[in-house]
Amino acid sequence: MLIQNMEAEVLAARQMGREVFLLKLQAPAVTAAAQPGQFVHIRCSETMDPLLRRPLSIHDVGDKGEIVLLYQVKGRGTAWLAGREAGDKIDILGPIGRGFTLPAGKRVALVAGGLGIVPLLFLARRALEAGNEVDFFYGAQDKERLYQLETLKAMKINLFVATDDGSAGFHGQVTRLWEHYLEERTYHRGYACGPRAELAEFARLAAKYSMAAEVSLEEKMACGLGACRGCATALLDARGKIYYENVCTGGPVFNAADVYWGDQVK
Amino acid sequence: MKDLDLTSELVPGLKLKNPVMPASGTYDYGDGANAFNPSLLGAIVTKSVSAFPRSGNAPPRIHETPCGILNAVGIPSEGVEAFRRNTLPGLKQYNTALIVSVAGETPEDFAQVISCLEEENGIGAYELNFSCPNLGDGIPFGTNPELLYLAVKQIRKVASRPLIVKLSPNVVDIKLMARQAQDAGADILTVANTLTGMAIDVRRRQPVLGNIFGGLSGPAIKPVALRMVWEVAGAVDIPVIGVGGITDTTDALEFIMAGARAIQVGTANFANPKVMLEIIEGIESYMEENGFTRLADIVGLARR
Amino acid sequence: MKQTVNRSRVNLEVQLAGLTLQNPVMPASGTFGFGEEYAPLFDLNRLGAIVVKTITLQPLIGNPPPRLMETPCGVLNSIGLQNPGLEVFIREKLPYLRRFSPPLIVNIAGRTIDEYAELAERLSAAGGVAALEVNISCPNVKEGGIVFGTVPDMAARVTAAVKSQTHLPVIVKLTPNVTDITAIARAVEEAGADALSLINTVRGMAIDIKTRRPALANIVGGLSGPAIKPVALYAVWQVAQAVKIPLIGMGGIMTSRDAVEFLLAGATAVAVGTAGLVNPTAIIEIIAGLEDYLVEQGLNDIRELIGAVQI
Amino acid sequence: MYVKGKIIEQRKLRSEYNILIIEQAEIARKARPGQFIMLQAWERGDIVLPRPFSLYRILPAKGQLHILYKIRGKATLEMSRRIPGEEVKLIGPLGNGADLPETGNIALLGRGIGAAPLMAIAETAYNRGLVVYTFLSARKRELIPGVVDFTRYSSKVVLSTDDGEENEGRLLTVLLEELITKEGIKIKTVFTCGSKRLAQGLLPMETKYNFRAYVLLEEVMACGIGSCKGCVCKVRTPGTPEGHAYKRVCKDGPVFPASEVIW
Repeated sequence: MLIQNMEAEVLAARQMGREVFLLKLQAPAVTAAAQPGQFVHIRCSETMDPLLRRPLSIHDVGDKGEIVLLYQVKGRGTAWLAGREAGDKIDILGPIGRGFTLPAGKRVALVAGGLGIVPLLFLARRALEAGNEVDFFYGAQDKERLYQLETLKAMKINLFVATDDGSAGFHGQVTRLWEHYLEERTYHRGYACGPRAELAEFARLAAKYSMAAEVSLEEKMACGLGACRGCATALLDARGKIYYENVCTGGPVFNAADVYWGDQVK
Repeated sequence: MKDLDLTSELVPGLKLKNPVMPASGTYDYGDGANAFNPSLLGAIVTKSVSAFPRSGNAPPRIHETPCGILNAVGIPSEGVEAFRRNTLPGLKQYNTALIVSVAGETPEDFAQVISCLEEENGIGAYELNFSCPNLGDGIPFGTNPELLYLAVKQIRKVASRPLIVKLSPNVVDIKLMARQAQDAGADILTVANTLTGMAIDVRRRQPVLGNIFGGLSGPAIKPVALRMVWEVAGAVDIPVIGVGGITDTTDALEFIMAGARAIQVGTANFANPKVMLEIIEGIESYMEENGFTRLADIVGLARR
Repeated sequence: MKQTVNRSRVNLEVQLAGLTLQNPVMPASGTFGFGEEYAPLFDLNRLGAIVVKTITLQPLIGNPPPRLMETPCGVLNSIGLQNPGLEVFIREKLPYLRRFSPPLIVNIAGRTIDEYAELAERLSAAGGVAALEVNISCPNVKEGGIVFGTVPDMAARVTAAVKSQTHLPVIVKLTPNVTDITAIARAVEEAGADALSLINTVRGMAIDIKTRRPALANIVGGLSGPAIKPVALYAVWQVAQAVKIPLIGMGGIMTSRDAVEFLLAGATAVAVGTAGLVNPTAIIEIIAGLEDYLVEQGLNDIRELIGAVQI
Repeated sequence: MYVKGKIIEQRKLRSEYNILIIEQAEIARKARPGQFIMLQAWERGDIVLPRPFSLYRILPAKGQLHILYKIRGKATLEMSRRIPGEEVKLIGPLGNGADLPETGNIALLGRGIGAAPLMAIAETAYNRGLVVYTFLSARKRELIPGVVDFTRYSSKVVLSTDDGEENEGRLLTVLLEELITKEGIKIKTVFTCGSKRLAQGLLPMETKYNFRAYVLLEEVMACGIGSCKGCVCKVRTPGTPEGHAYKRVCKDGPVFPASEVIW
């Protein structure tokens, strides 16, 4: 385990959408070890309020030790982060967690819903480097919420876009779009990140087409190191019984078939 | 906006125009220093009135802690006679419910204050402050279920108006305390008072407060107060007024959704004297944006 | 007059219930996993003691998520004592933990008094455990769903049962969710406890006004962090005057200054919990900060601080 | 209630002191020396309360308030980070303020940061044609703020430092006594701030030299407007059973007759 705790300098910070921001940090030690699907745990305050770190999936890495994060402002912590400027220092812990499993020289499907794009862009980059054929399905509410489209278009991937309101690409859920391709293409593996309902649908389709599939999950997190057991998510064991695994160290990437997709566990 | 009904009828005869009022001892009326017209509040809650004048604790009385404050003010009071003469007439002028907070060290003290106030008109209810942790080693009837029952029973006899019992959070089972108060004749419960806490100045190696320990209030204790409101609202049939660390509309809605029919704002008044007005407006906006027309429709929503 | 103190000669060592701690700072149970999670970030040998997560007889899967909620200057959690159970702990975790020199304190919880006794017996026989910390804040099943830690007599019975099955020092961890914590403290002292640790978390909750549901799946959780520090400090100060056995103070300690407050209030040692969730090396910084404080104050020995608050 | 003020300048003095200049015309117009404001110059969830600050200078013509403060905690540290152009929130003027005599001489005795409210008194008194004698002390020379400004408004400024560098560290009350006895200066009113010992030292001198001594008190405050009763001091109060009462520093003070305060 190569988790670094360091003060990373902000290289660039810019707003990408209404509440979405991009942050580029100088963190060579983190970048060198980072795998797609892993995250960094960021202190989002100089004070005791808010108290906890915020986990952000690694969006991309640069070749000079840069790490790129893309996030939505959801509360006080991320609002604080959005206020950082180039030159500021940020306390980060990472890279943390189990990333995606990557084959070499195969055809893979990446399915991103909304900000699910975050870890999948980094995954697409590494998947290409490993000589895979990448079908990238990217859905959002509307055209304005399709982030990083230019970056994706510049990559040697097969990009398919869907929007809920039909303002760009396929009119409908990205999983519906993907289903059309599943009818005709076979994938070695599928990967997804996005809203929970979409992931559940992704998992259902993967099972239906007997495909190995991985999903990246989110959960409120405290230590990020597996010690506090706060960020648990429900999984199913071999006998179909529920147990809880830490999202931070057991994930955030899980086999879609292991995840308990039932509504709320009681 | 016109069709919104923010009223909250706590008991017959005590209908608040909206659910927001100050916590006792945290808001000043009448000095012309008000940030807004107190008639806009759901109710006015006075500082605690005791039978005889009390000077309160030795300073320092206030200390700030992470997201909270410790206070050991010790309920200074002009005494019930001076209160009737000097303070009450001014408070009656406002066009909203008037709740008089009563403090004392024995049930007899409470009964005496209330007997004096019974002769007055214009008072909507009495709030019994059984739970101030700053009154030294008085009989702990705010934290002992049997004593609480007996005290409320005794005070009930002299009070013709609704009795609100303000419960102490420093107990094992607040549900039990709530049921005891209800069974003894309380009409409404305020949940909860401050937690007991302490701070030490490490340079001087002395307690920070003159009284050594004090009551912790503010956002820090909000989760604890909310849990107690949740528990009490599920344990009794009488209405609950929620209090503890409410600083904005979201906090107020949390308490209301947990089952509080009204809420009190305390510490936040110190940081923002307009906060109660902002919360009243905030609740209106929330109702409007979410399609609620009656406040009663939000009360206890998280329990359903 | 303050004297000038050489940093290298400052003594941080304290004695606690027969254990020698090289410094009075340890992690709080439940926030430090089984140590291995923090080992890559600092040398566990620098700690005053190692305290691991609560162990129960049988494995517990814990509570459903969400389990965490951030509150003003605090955290609510309802983990539900998730742990692999006694057997797996002894077989898989203990060998690793034995490699470190600070005393190992194992926190235990049972559903019945018999379970506490069995845990005590088997952990004492396992080797490598220096002391037991008895978590009496969880609700029992057999005795009718009350919390052992809130009834003096029940707390005493648990303590006595554990004592009867072990030669190890027994530390009882007290809950703050009571009217009079000194009554519980005295009861467990009389029942033979060698030390007390306090406080456990304060029960609280949060509601998500968007979903209009409790924010935690378990509805109620334990509040920790700087928000509760004043409550914890008051509990330590009260209990320090009520009992003779040493105390481990905890509750919202984020800095060495906070730790000093607890020592002054009467704690012999302190535990750091939530701070470690925010800053994994907080505990090491607190140890260093204690040294700085002593030098700054012209003191040679940390023991001069214990209970030294002037009233 | 809370109004917005604009920061005009953040001036770093020697040692731990800063001067914050805020533009807030209404408060500057109303304020009297000795009064104070409650200030919020930070957005931090963990700081619950605003902080009281005495007014170091009041410039109604410019609509400005000057605040001399010492960085001693997280709130004042945040305050020191504010820069010109930024907004702060403030309530004021609060408190009773200092009553200056119509004519004659006044003396000001301040220790450390206690000099802050005395400056406003010195300036106002000077502008009204009163003669001002100022006595300031601290541990060392650089901990005495505002000497140059005081010199402008005082007939005489006397310093004393504990390290003996200034006036052999002699007590300010002794130095005041020398002014009265050796130089034959008659003092009508004395204001003191920043040291309990100084205020107590003035008590026996009041009848001896026939002046009135007032003390400006500091206390941790929550509301600042008299509501919470947090910031009290014990004051002699005839007519009460104990003969004293707790008075609110924010509302009944911060200026009290020195002889009435019970330390």
